Amino acid sequence: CGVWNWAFGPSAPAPKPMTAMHQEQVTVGFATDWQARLYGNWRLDPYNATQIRVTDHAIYLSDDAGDLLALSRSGRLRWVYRLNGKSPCGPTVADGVVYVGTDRGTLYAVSAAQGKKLWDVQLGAEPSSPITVANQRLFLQLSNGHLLALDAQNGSVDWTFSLPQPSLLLRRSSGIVVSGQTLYTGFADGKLLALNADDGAELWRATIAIPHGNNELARMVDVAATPVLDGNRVIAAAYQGNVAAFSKDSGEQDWARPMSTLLTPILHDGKLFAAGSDGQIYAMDPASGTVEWRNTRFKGQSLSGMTLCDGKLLLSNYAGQVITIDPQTGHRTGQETVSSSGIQTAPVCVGKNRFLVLSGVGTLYQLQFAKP
Amino acid sequence: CSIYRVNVQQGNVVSQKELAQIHKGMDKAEVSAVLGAPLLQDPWSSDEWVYSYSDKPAYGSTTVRNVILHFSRDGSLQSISGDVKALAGEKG
Amino acid sequence: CASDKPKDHLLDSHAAAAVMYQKGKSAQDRGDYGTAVRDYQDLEAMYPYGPYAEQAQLNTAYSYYQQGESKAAAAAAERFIKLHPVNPHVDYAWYLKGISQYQEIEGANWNPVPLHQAFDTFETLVKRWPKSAYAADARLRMEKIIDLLGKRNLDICKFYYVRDAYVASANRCQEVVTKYQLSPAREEALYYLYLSYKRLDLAKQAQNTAAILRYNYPQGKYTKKLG
Amino acid sequence: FTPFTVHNIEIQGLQHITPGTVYNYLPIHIGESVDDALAQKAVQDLYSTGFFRDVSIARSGDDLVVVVKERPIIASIETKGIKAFSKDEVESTLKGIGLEVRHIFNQATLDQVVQGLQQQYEGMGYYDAKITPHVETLPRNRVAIQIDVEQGQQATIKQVNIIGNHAFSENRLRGLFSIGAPDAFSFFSKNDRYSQEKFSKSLEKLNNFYLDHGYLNFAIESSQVQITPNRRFVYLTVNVHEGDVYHISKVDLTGDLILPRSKLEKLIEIHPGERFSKANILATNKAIADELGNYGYAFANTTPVPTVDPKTHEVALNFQVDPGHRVYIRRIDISNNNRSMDYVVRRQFRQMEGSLYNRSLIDRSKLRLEQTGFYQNVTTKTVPVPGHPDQLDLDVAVDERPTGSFSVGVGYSNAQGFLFNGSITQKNFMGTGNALSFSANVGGLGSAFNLSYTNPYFTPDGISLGFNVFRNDTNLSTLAVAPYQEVDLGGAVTLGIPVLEYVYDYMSLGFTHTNITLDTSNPIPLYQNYIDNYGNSTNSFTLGNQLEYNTTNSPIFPTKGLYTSLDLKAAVPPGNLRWYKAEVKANYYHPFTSWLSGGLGMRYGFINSFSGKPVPFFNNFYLGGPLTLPGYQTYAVGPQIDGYPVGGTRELLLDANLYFPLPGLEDNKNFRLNAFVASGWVYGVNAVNDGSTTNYAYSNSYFPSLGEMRTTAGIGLLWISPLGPLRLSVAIPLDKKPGDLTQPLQFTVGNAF
Repeated sequence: CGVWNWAFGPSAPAPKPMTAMHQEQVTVGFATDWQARLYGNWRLDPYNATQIRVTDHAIYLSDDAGDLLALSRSGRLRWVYRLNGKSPCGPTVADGVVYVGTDRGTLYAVSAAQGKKLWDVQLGAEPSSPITVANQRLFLQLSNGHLLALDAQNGSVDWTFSLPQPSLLLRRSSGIVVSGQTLYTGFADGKLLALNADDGAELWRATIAIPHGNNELARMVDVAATPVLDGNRVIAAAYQGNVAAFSKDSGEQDWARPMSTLLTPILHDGKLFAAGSDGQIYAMDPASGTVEWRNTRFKGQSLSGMTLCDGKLLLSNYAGQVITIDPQTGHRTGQETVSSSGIQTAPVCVGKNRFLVLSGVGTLYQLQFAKP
Repeated sequence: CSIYRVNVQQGNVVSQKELAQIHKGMDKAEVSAVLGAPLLQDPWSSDEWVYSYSDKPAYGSTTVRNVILHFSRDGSLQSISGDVKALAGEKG
Repeated sequence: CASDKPKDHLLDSHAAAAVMYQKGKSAQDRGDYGTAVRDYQDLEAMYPYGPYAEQAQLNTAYSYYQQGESKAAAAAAERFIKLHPVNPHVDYAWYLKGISQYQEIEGANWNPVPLHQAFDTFETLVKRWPKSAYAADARLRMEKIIDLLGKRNLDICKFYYVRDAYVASANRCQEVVTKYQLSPAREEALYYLYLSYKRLDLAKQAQNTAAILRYNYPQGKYTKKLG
Repeated sequence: FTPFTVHNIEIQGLQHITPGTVYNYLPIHIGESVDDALAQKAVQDLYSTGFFRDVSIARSGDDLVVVVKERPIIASIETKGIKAFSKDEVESTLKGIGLEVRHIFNQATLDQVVQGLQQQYEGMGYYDAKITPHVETLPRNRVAIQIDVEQGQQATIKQVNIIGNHAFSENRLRGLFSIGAPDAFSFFSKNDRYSQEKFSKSLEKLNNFYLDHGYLNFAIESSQVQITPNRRFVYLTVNVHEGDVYHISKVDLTGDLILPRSKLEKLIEIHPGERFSKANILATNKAIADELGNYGYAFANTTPVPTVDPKTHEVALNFQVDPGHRVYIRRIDISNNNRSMDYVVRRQFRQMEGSLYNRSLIDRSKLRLEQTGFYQNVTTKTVPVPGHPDQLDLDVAVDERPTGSFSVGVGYSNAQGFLFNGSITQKNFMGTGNALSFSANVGGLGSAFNLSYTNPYFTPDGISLGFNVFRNDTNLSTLAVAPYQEVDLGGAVTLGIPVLEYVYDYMSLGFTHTNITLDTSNPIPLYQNYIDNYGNSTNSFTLGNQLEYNTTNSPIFPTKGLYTSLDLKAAVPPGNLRWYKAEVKANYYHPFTSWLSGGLGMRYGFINSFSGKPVPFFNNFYLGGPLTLPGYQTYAVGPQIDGYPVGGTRELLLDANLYFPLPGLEDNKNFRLNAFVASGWVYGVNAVNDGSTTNYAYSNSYFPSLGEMRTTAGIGLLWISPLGPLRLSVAIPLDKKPGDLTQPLQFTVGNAF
């Protein structure tokens, strides 16, 4: 059981908090709209973290014991649905239905309004990427290297695509992005693939990074970040590999920059923001890959999430702090410790300069930017 | 009860069925393919193969059975003698 | 030597090696074999070239032997043989290896492994260097090993005879009679071979063996027993 | 180059190797003609010696010029930062691969060492290990090697996730895994450390588990090893497809059976109607092969041919027996017996030379060798005899254990105060297998001298003869255990006769002269009564017969097998004591895992006198002390009169044990810990209080009553130290009654007398 693991299992090294800021640099302050102690078992394991999903009138997320929760936009619990296992990649909401895959290899479709189960289906392996909903289909990656396309109505399998797996994998798989009829996703062997979203036929295949190094670990080049579409370009990033841009149609490589990254890069007014797995933050020109600025203050930090909110870059780390960065200059503009139990998953922007953050012990905060 | 003496078995087991399969004129290789080589080594008379068998059970007396094969100078089997009689056709 | 080194540099390393060698040799002569071995090893690590290194390797083997460290002595001798197969002293190395293995022999009825090892090493020495200074002593020790092996197999033959395992006793005594003729155990082995054949009801073989016993040992104790 | 005859051979670049050595390995000699092929072979040969880094052959006129570059000599090897392996473990592995000081240095071996270390670290879950070798060249063509290692953290397993299992619960299946999430024993069993080898072994176990429960088409579709970015945690997922349960429809036996069909059919362990089970099929194969192995068919094997009917989910099995040819053992060669003489090992063998190969006899012989306690390890190997396909030689290598202990020392045992003891015990005296021991113990409780000699093979068939002479002076009053001094002087002769393979009958004849002097300051009616009946000194002439069945695998640390013994003794005329005593003992040992085994023990005894006079108190049964009921003082359990334990005429002792090695000293064979629960009853004598003095009355009921039960539980350590066995026990009496003399911590050095 969980407690035993944490009590006896050697705990992860304590995450290092960010150093304090000088008063004059602080230009962004934070205020708490509300915070809600959530129902359920929230001793979250950092590598089994859920995702926060927000719609106009509800918030959805899943805990460590297999409960799927729906909250009102002001944090009040509306319904709980008991799944048959943990959901390491969290739920996805589309057209009034919440889709969630569990580590027992089951995919559930639950009505978003009342939390009633519509249908469920066996996947045969543990889902390892969040579910993407597009063209009336559900797309997700499984830990055995299969990519599934399921019919969104009943979960029947339309097509599957698979690549051979290296012997050692990273705990996360790449998300899937669909544009028109083409689907883009990364695999555990450092490859980026474009598939026809209707029948799964392979359009093109590009190599983001080649395994190098003399032991199994050094040779890991898993693609853990979801590809980013930018005009006629698709940008993908591999762990211990490169960030690279490829032409959407042919898969030819435009540019590549050596960097190891886990978090999905963010595209914002002509700049590409990427967080290296060693904690450095880069701003690059998406067309050429040249680095415009680099913030090395976060070296050695373990970041849990990076999002764009109200024109600011918003980061969160396992020490439980949220930090804002000015996208133009790369300087820190604000910092706040939300909870000493750490922040397990990326903050989610909910508009009107507000965002949601989930702490390690299961408290959901809605914060908003304010004067310092 | 008399004391327990260790069962001692010695030498080659030659069954009547196997003995029935060898006949005069066979060379040494053919004989040893059927009966195996004799355990009792006698370098002084290599033309005489002795298949000696004895068994002393934990309780009771010892039984001894010998089969002696003579080979001619050119190595072909000349005579078969000893306690075990080859019974043609009988299932061993 | 390789010409790419300045001449004088080589000379003083030669002298330094000689000093270290002398240090080891005097320790060895004092009988302090432990320090001697350490000195020789330092010498080899510092100056692995030249006649001093070779002599040091031989002396290391000898010192180990004197200390009673038979396995280390045999290994050191073996290393010399591999490095310098045609060195003029290599017969001494073979001899050292042989006597180290010989040192491990406990007796006829104990571990037979050193018996065979020592015998094989001495046999190589005697075959390849028949006129070596050490060949004579090697032959003497080989004869002693034959006696021990003869006695060992005779004892095993009698072990099985007493337990009515006559095929086993016959074979073991046969081994003594054929393979170890020179060992004194041959006479008694012939007698027990005769007894085993009798117990196996093999009269012809028994007579044959008795005849050989009478012929070879007319006044022997066991010939009388034949009656 | 064009072939030419060689007039002279010149060698350049030699430093350490003498020219003679090069000539010796060079396949070209003066006067021979040389062509390209021969030159190429010469280069190859010189390379294979391993002495040279570079070899080239050229022609100058009619001379052959061989240019060599010698490989450097290793001057020093240093390793830094290796914590997972001990210093000499590392050194021996390096030596094994050929990286040794004063030896020739070869870059390929160094790379091999780095590669090997890397794999070993990865195998232990140190995924993050970084190994960087440095080679520093020194003058005179020598090198110093430095290997720096940063081990990093060991990846531990966070979660084992099995998907697709319906028939069995995930917990049950996870139980099969030798690795998994941390649990209470992780410190000890290190099961939370990921290693690729252990993971594949666990998957194999999972596969066999399903095949043993009828799931013929079970398949592990895929398994994944996922590691977290900070390389600290490993997640294991296994995706399985169970398939349907298959049952056995028919089983038959075909092929050349050699033995009567009914005999072999009894060995079949899987029957129609049962579920398909791979384990039972393999067990059947082994049983049949073993049985045939007892009749000379060493290479017999059985192939089970299944015919599967997917519609009815049934399998018909046909065991095809192929006996192979009859095989004999030509010779048994015993080696590594540096202490025991050859016949001491050979006489334990039930398999004879020049005899049919018999597997069960060889196994039994191995067990008998282990039972002597002389050998730590016995390995048997069959080697084919060249030229005789039907003959094998049996090579037996023994690894001897020091059986003697010459110990002179001072011991302290809280039961007996300071102990000065000296003993020469040699269980394998001069390698003859005979046991000779002389021991002298002087301590607070008195002194004991004992000389004993046993020859286990007085006759070739194993009749053993032994005798011992002893003198014990016990002074219990100093220990406030009982107010008397006792002097025993005597001896015994024992004859051991083998009745069956594991059954021995020991007949013994003993004589003991006992002299009791009471501590007059503290008269106890029980002892006074004895003196009135028998007087101060008595002679007892005892006849004994003990029937012993023993299949345990070691006299010192048994982990497997059963020991039972029935011991009848009687003191008869002409001695002036008259009693008869019966004792039954049974100890059963069962190994659970390679390091954990359990034991159950029972001991019941009673003694009656048949001369109308009461049983002499010093022949009573006493319990208590580290050997019987740890936690109670020695001899303290049982009826008490005026606070003095007087023993009883009936005794029952039950104990349950768990044996496991000392953490950290897993492979040291001289240490063992045992957790135990033991309860004992000593009864048959009850104190009767008739007004002024308490007297005693003998009850002849054979069954214990609950009131007399004493139970204790605790942990004991047994260490076979050079001073002899050392016992340390910490135990808590669970049902202490007022007046019980308890002692939680007890230890004794040397054999407690």
